[in-house]
Amino acid sequence: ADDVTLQLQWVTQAQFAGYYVALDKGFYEAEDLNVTIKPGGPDIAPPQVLAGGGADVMLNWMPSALAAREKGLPVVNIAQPFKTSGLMLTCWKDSGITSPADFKGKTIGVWFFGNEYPFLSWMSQEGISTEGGEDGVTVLKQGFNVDPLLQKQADCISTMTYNEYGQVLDAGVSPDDLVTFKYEEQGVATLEDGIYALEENLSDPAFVDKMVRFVRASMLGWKYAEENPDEAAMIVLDNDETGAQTEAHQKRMMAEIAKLTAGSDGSLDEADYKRTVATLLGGGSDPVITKEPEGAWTSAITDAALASE
Amino acid sequence: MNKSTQPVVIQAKNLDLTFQTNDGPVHALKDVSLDIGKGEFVSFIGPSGCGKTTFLRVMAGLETPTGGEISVNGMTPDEARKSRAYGYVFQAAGLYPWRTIGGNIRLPLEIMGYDKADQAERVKRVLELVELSGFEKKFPWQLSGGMQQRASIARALAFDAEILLMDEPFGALDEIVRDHLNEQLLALWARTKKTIGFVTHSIPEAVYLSTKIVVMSPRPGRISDVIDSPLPPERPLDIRDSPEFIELAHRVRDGLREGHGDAV
Amino acid sequence: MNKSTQPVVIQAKNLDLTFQTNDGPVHALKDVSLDIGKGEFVSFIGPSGCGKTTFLRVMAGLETPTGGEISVNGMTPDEARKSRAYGYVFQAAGLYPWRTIGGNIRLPLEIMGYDKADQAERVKRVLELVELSGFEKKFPWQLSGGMQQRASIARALAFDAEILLMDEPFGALDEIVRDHLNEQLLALWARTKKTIGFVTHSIPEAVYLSTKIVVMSPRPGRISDVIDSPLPPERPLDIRDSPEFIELAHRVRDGLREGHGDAV
Amino acid sequence: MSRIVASLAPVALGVALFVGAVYALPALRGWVPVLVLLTIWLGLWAWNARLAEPGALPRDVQRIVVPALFGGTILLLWELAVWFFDVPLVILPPPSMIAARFASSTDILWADFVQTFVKGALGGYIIGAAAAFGTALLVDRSDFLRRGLLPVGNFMAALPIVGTAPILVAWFGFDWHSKAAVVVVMVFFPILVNTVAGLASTDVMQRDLMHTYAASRGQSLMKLRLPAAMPFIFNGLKVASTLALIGAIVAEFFGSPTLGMGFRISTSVGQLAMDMVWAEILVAALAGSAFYFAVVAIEGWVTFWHPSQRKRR
Amino acid sequence: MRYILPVLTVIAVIVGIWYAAAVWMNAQWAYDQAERAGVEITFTEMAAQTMQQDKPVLPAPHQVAQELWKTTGAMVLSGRAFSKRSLIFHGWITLSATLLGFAIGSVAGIALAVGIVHSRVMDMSVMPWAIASQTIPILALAPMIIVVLNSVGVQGLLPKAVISAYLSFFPVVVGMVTGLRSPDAMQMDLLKTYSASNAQGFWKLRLPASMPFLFTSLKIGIAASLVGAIVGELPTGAIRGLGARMLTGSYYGQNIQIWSALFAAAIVAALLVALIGLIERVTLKRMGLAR
Ligand SMILES: Nc1ncnc2c1ncn2[C@@H]1O[C@H](COP(=O)(O)OP(=O)(O)OP(=O)(O)O)[C@@H](O)[C@H]1O
Ligand SMILES: Nc1ncnc2c1ncn2[C@@H]1O[C@H](COP(=O)(O)OP(=O)(O)OP(=O)(O)O)[C@@H](O)[C@H]1O
Ligand SMILES: Cc1ncc(C[n+]2csc(CCO)c2C)c(N)n1
Ligand SMILES: [Mg+2]
Ligand SMILES: [Mg+2]
Repeated sequence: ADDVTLQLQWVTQAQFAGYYVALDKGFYEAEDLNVTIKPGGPDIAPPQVLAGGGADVMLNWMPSALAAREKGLPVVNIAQPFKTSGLMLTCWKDSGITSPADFKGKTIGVWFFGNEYPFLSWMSQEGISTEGGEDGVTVLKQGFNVDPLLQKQADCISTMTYNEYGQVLDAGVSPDDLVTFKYEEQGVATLEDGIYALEENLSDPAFVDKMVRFVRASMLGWKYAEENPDEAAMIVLDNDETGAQTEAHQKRMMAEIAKLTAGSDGSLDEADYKRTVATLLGGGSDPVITKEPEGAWTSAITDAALASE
Repeated sequence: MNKSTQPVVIQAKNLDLTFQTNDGPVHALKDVSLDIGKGEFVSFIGPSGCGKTTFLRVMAGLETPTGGEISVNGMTPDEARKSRAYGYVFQAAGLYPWRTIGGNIRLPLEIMGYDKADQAERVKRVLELVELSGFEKKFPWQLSGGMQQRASIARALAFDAEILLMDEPFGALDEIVRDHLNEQLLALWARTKKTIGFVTHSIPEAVYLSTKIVVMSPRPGRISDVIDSPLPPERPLDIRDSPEFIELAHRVRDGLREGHGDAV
Repeated sequence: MNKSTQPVVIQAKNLDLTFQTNDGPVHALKDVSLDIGKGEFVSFIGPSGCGKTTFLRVMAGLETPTGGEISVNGMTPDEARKSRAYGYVFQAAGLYPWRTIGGNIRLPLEIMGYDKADQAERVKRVLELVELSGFEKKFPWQLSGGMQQRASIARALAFDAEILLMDEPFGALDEIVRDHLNEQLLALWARTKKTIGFVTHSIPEAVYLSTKIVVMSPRPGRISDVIDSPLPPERPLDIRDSPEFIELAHRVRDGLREGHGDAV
Repeated sequence: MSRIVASLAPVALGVALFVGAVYALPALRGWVPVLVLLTIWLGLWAWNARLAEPGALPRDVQRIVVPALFGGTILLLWELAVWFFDVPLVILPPPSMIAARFASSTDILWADFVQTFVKGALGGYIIGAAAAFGTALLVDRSDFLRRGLLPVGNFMAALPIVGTAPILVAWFGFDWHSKAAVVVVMVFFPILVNTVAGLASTDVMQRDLMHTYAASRGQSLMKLRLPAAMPFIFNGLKVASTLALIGAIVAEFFGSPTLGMGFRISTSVGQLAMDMVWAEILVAALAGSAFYFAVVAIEGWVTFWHPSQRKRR
Repeated sequence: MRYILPVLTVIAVIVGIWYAAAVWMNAQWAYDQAERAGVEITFTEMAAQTMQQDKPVLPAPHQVAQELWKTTGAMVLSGRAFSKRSLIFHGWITLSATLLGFAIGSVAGIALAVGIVHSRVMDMSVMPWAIASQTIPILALAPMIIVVLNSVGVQGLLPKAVISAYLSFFPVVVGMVTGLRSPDAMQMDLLKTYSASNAQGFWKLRLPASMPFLFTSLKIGIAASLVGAIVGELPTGAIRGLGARMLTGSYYGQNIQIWSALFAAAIVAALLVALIGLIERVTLKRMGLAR
């Protein structure tokens, strides 16, 4: 069997259910693959792991992947299982925010680590400074949890529909007390969880073949997970070595994830790609990418994977 | 026990002191009784470990006896200590290394609240006394062991303690310096009429200085002999060649030998 | 300078030694010349800081003179040191605290590669010599200061050094013990015919022990007198009351006084 | 100077011999980079060993030149290794690139430095040291307290910062106050433990002397125990000085304003701007070492009397 | 034994302050909850509520204790001591990296100290850089160390142990250098009069003299090792170990879990330090250095 190592971009959770299902259900085995899944975390930059040879493929958000390309690490999107963005800002209703224009003078928690660019470009679209003050927003580098919102250190924080938002609700906050702004609805959505490999490897037919089988099996896993969300959540739970995840949480996450993967067969929609690039190029004073990337994605793998089905 | 003619300053009765150590109890003082009159110069001599230091410490209220009684000027040693009756010179110089020689001598004066001018004047005076003028601004570790010891004597002399307790103050000095300081100490004693308790290992030194020599013996530490000196108060250095002196020295040596027994 | 009749073991010629310190140079030895014959017992006496220890260290190759010449058995002191010609007893006992008394005495034997059986035998013998049998398994801190000093002497005697250098070995002991060890040392010297260099502060000790007394004076350290002893090799303790002895002691004392000058 | 140049000769000879050997023996070629690096290292080490010999250079010059050459050697090897082994820039940039980034980003680095070092680390250090010192004085009054607090204090000191940092960020907010709080927690116990040990470090005779003067508690504290404790207190202060900056930086990983050394490091890693990461690490090393040596200098000045500070000969 | 009462007293005081702080810090949430539910609550009701929140800002001591018990003792009783939800399992993972790292770090530290003491170049060149190395924020370096080691094929326990060694070598170097230099001039001179070799000087004088210093620095070193192992767990995917518990706890706002992992780590550290203390006492006693 061929060995494949996959680097996730966060800790084991239902966000990555498709891969765990494919592993657990033997989809990878059926493709003659021996897959190792490496969980990520806040300190792990998957492109770095890829560059260091610690993994063959990685999951990444496109802004971060394109930034890596510009830094001289040519990574290529070979598949895009997530169709829709799950990123949003969650605000207290009583802070008086009803529309992006109300952000002025407020404090907002943002994830950095390469994920701040959609936010920055959104703010520059709205013409709001991110340097604080009366007419701008005060930006905080948000940690890993929703405490800043709960403890009212921030008026808004970044959340994922499938995870942090649920945590806010779990903490006993009613949705009625909150206002949310989905990036998708604001027209500044960027592509999330895509599968990336190093460009140089893609000139090797054996590697390409391996990737074709990997993507095919992974997508099988995703579709299975979409159809059997509760079972998928339990599979994720079984694979969580920290023993920190809870069943309820993962089941809800899986239900939300299914909404984001719905409508993707794994292939990247060029329109989504163009919109992501446009958003990033329009982003603020210190843009993550300065020029139109070239060769940042390929449909070769997904084409092959889908054709042979 | 021995009675002296002057009013009694220190009176010890059947003192007993046992240290509890990990290796079991050590009987450092056993049934020690002694009267010291005002203005007396009392030397304590005896083999190592016989309790000389311990006895001195009991007198100074630094150690509490486990039995018997001791009074100093009619008070307990602790009360006497609080009334600052003692000047104490330790077996080692024990200067504070972060203070200059002058600063070390000034230490008791600061603590007892002498005023600045008085402090300076006294420091100057005692430095002259121990012939360390000019070394006021040096730090202890810049001086030889002998000079350090002299500074520590100066420190005990700087304030007006009525009782001076000295634990082998001249042990580290060479013979010539020692002779010289012995003379000086006698002169000081004659002038100030202090009561002095003095521990030494040297028989000639004990005989030369004292009005009373206390010979101690170990295991358990007790007084084996108390010798009143027949020597006159005026003592030039060559009194040490006189027959009385030599006889006295022999008596002390015999007392010591007796106590020594097994300890080589 | 003084010449002795035996073959010369240590020959110093116009030695000079200056220490460079932060407070400027210290002239510790100046123009020191001395011959020590085989089997002699040479005492060095002089006020504190006159360079006695420094001279001894130069002889042992522990310090390099800045001028002049010194030879030991025709070699440099360093070569002599490498041929393990010295036993050295320091001013303080300097036992290694993690070794038992026996272990401390065994240390030089281990280093010089004596075999196990020989080591045990020698340790036993020297412990008897300094009357510490039974203390072999004790650690240094379980012994009194005097016993420690005796152990350190035993350590220097355990191996066959031709030259024994002792720096105030008995300084910390009381007079009775000191007398006893003085007798022992003389007996040992008579038996082994070692060449001994001995630093002391005590005039009677120097006179009692030596065949030759070297009086030194400070600033800069130099030899002010070398006195050959007229006393016979057989010396009972009461030789110290003899007129020759007293006369000799006076001569040493005068020599010392002269050198003392300013230093009190 | 000519001495230095002269001692370089064997190095040159070694390199020449080596190059010759490689050309003579083709089998060696795969190992060329490794061997080149090794040769350069050995050569420079030998050169340094010569310079370090007593009397090779004036002592003061030696004290700077020798460690500098050692550091320079490491940088050179690093630079060459990145080059020879084609290390991806997103993993390890060469020193030259880091230097370039440092030079071109001084304004950002300075702002980060002020936020993290001056406000967070230094602020927390001063508060923590003062609190520890005050506590030590309190604890010192009672043997009971001392016996109780020290084991507990040692236990608390073992709480790992990665665990406490998120908690303190949650309590004290995102700005430098929470960083200072982390630093306070980190430096408090080393300083406390050392100060308490220091106050108890006087020997019996020194204390007895105070006793014979019937000195009051305050007098014996001011005139004896505090001066005697200084070497210990400075040990604590030195340990704490290396902890302070690390604490402030790490705390920023758990939430911060968009400013600060820790913030810059963690976001730059995300952007794979490793040259920026290393430029910040350089700032941290410079600031941290400067801080440490400043404390050492003050120590030398305050505890001039301690045997470890006295240089005879 | 004379420590037990004072320590218990201090702990009692701390626990008291802790409870008060828990009430104070969790009060906001209790009031907010009540307000959302539209009820008024009294102070006592509020105080009671602050003791049992699911995600308190500051967990009450008994909540941490319960969690600790639930994830250790209770796990053992139910025979699942090494389940993924057991702190014994995670503690063991961290402990193994700690011990390996400590072994590497202390051996490297001792070797470096021996070099520094015996070689002038090393003395002059290494020390300043060793100090500088400790001012580098390890958390920033850790991911890079992991990636670099990964790229040369080193995985698993070793990368964590390397980080843990990085933190523990420094105290060992400093302590050991001081220790190896602790013999006084007289002790050195004695060996010189025997014309002992450098090696003999090391084995018979420097090494034994350094033992008390060695143990003191080993105690600091092993605590640092543990911190290093925990730090090293974060960028290895934070899959297992006490560090992973802290991180995921933080990630899901599970304060109780963070605190119990934190205490577990401190307890492990205390046990390790105590263990070294024990070895120290036995060794020094046998060497006659402890009275
Ligand atoms: N604090 C102490 N704890 C236990 N034992 C002690 C203590 N102080 C002294 N001793 C023991 O008490 C005995 C008498 O000691 P002391 O110091 O009084 O003797 P000394 O006559 O002054 O001897 P030296 O001439 O050596 O100074 C000795 O056996 C000593 O070991
Ligand atoms: N290592 C050194 N560095 C600088 N000065 C020194 C050193 N050793 C000794 N001295 C100085 O050299 C002089 C002679 O010292 P030495 O130790 O030889 O005297 P000594 O005669 O043995 O005195 P003592 O009787 O006090 O032991 C003194 O002034 C001393 O301060
Ligand atoms: C430090 C850091 N911040 C944000 C992300 C982006 N991200 C990718 S997946 C995910 C999980 C959401 O539940 C998040 C936040 C990251 N990888 N690392
Ligand atoms: Mg005594
Ligand atoms: Mg001397």
